Amino acid sequence: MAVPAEYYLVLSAGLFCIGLAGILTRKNALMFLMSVELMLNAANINFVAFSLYWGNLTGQTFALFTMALAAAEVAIGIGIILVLYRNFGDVDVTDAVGMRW
Amino acid sequence: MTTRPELRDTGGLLPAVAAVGLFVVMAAVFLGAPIGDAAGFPQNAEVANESIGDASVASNASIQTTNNGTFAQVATASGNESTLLTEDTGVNATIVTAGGSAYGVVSEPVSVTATIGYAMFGLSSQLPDELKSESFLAVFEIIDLVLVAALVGAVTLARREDLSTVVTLFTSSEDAAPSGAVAADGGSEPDVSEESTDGGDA
Amino acid sequence: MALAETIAFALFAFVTLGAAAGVVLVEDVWHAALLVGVSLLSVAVHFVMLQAEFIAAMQVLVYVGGVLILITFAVMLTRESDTEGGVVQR
Amino acid sequence: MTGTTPFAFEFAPAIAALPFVSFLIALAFGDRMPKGGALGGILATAGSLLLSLWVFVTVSGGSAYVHDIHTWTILDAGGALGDVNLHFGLLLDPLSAMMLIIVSLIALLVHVFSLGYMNDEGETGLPRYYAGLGLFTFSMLSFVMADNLLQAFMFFELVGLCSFLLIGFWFREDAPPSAAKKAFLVTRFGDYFFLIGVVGIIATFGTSRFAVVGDAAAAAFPVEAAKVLGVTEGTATAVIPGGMDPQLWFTILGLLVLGGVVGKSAQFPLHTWLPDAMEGPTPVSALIHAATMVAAGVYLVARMYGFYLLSPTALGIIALVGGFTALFAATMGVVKKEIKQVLAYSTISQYGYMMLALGAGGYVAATFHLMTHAFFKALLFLGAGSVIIAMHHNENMWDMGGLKEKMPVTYYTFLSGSLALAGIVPFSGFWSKDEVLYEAFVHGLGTAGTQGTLLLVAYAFGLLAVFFTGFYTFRMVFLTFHGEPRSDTAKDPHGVRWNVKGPLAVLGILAAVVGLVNMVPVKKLTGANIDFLHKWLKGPEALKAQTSVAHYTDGDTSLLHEGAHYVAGTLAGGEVGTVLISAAVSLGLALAGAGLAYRLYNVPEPVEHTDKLGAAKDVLYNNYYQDEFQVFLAERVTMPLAKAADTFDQSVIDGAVNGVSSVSLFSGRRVKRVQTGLVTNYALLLTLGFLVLLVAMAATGGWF
Repeated sequence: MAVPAEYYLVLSAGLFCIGLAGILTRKNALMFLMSVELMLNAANINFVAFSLYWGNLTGQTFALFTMALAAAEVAIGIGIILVLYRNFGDVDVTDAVGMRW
Repeated sequence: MTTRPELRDTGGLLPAVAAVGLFVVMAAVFLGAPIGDAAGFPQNAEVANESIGDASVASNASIQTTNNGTFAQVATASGNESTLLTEDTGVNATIVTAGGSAYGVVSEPVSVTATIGYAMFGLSSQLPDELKSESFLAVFEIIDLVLVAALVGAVTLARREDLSTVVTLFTSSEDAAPSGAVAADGGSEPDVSEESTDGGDA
Repeated sequence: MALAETIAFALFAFVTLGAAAGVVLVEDVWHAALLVGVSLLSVAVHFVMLQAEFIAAMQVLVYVGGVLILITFAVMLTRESDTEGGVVQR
Repeated sequence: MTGTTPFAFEFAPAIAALPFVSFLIALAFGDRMPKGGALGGILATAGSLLLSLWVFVTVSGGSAYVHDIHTWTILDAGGALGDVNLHFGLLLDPLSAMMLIIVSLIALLVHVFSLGYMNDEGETGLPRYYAGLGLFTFSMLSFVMADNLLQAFMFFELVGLCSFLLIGFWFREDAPPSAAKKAFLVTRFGDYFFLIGVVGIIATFGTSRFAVVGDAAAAAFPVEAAKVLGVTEGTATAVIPGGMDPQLWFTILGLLVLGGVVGKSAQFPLHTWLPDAMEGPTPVSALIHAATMVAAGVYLVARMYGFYLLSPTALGIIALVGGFTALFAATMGVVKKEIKQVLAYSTISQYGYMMLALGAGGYVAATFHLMTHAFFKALLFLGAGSVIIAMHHNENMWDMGGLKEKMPVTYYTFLSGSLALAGIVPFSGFWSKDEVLYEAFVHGLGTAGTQGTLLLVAYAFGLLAVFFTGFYTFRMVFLTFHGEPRSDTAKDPHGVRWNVKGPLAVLGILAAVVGLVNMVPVKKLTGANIDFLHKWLKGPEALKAQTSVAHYTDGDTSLLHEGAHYVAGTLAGGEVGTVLISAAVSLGLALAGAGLAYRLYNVPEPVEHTDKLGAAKDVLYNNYYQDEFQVFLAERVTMPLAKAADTFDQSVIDGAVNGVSSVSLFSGRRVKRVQTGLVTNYALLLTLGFLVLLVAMAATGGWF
């Protein structure tokens, strides 16, 4: 691999922090969902980069699993968002501050 | 109809500072870490080797490819002597010496994708020696369950709560038809329900 | 060769991070969803460069083809009806 | 103790358990039983008496018994001190066997008498009464059998509780609850010191056993203390705080325990509760004064006498307090109008004698007096109870008179008790009181220095008290039974039945003859071996050095000499002459007192001569203003202290507590704002926390 692993790590950290910033600053539940996808991708980049770094396929396999989990998460997330929307008429997470409503 | 993307200008300073700070710290740590060169994936795996004589012949040997296969050809005083390495053509073959003998070695690429499949399905006997990986069958099953759970969860979340019938993919239409109960959203707002669609598979 | 790879990396890293930053920063959810797609595709390129072609394929299939579609659905489903498309969602 | 455990000792716990069962039965089913639970109590105490007699016989056969029934905890105190052993056990030796008989016998008689005093008088609340009696008997019997100081303390307290319950039996009237409260508080004041003493003894010796029998590994604290002081051979360690002189520390411990004794045995200055305790039913007074509560204090000193013998200072204080109390209470008894009040002060006075004997090294004398007093004082109280029944619960002696002919049984038994109380030969009180005074006298003569002087002063107090005792006793007798009836009820008294006369007869005979078990003067004169109690308490040779009792009986005077530095001296005429002089003086004084009473009060129409006393009368009537003094102490000294402590508590302690809580309230009010319910905020906190953690780990781990 011509590009050093550090670069990928930094790229991954950047992507992760951007996703984090999205979660921290946005109120729209959909933006949460997308930010979480970004963060998961950051993790995937790390997995794959280290897979190559160690010459071990475990990282790539894990990346696949991560994708599956991401798909599941999105499915559930969208279910929740729709319920949220149905109950509040909006997808603003700051509306749903109680444990139950 | 499209709109130009607009940048948000709201939001607190602290979250941004926290995120950027985290990035700075992580980047500092990563760049300072003693990470050397990558090992990389092995390109080839040996599949055959044939002895072609003692070590002294190695300098005179070469790999020849004909339509019949791949040969190791040794130039001797009495002429060329060919040894069949494999009947395939276009393979990666080299001459190596080891233990006082010269060998013609045929290697072929390792399939990363195939290995991933072996690892995921727990076929550890198929895993090549050159490309290490663990067996993930249990994880695979768990992820499978998680996916099913996600599907069920999504369906459960999407059903209308004010109707006793569960709206799922295979519910017969006469149960759900009267009030357009397939709408997954909208609640009590009639105008919202216009956009309703089947939330069951969301 | 190494230089070319590094340049390619830098280019796609810029695309990835730029698109991601766009996701966070743009006002409209719809634009954000599209930028997520850009970012995800760019990450797939990174996977290719990391000799993980299968993962890259899966990235495109699962993420861009599945997850992103779901997000798009959600964006459309939760769009407020009394406003025109693209109106600010906060 | 060698060989197998004598059979009787296996049943010893039942001695205490039987009254406890009767207590439970009376409490649970008393209102459904005939006689309000009295029969159960009578049966139980009769059973206890029989078992006690059995134990008595067994102990006479040369056995003693220490048995751990239950061990609560064994604390490893470390070092040579060994284990701190907190347990529940039995100690059966001559002293406790004798006391068991006294207590169970008197409890039995009191139960029987109560049939006449309570049931026949139609009292209500009888189950409560008999439950109280049962618990009282149980507590005292258990106290007597206790083999360690901690257990003794627990039952000591239980005895105090029972006295509270019984003195306040008629709780709907004004005086009894107040008297009960006073008795409880005053004795509790003494017990406070007792408790500290118990803790101190356990901390010092790692054990609070009174005696060791059989088990060589166990230690008894009097024995250990003697070893520490080098009075007896052997090595022992004791934890002395602050490098104090062991002698001084043991004295302090002994005096702390003595605090409980002074409270319970009504010694000066904590005697004030006892006269007020007359508000309780008369049989209860008999029980309290003769066998249970008040006797507990003296018994405790006798029980751990081996410890007190090591401290001349403590002994001197005991003797002086006892002698002073004997005189002090006797003078107050002279002027009282109520028959029970006279008896109450005589009780205080007589227990003063016992303390005097203990302080003067007369262990046997004190025990002897404890026994004879138990019988004649129970007799007197029951006789007084009989009179009170006859007088329709009028206790004023000036309303009585001439009861001799109307109630002969009561009269003659009461006379027997009075002669014993006054110390007229040959009734029991003479022998015991004479021995008490003799012990104080000879040791006062023989011991040099301050100690001897102290004993002689105490002896002088005791001797003077003999005169007053004779006077007030016969003043009481003459006013009650002689002369002309001075009221209508005295002319036609209420009759009493067998259940009153029976106990009186038993006790009357005992009061007359029980002194014969220990006729030391006769022995000294004739050489006849008739000092049975001495031999009995000393126990057989095999018990020596095993129980602490064997330590200090007169056959082994070494501890008395080595520990307390007491030496017996004589007057002219050697030992015999001293005995004769001592006996003659005390008998003469008693007769003088009785004779004066005869002169003044054995007339058909006695008049109050107290006016002749002038200002002293008021002082005596008001009990030397002791109550007022204590109230003054409580109101002027304790109250301001308590108020200051309260102020301190309210402002400083509570202030600190409230301050702490308000800090947490305040911070809680602030911190709770973190809990917004917004996921974003939580994520932000999570991020910041992770960032800090990462920076810290990177900084310390050298990642940068």
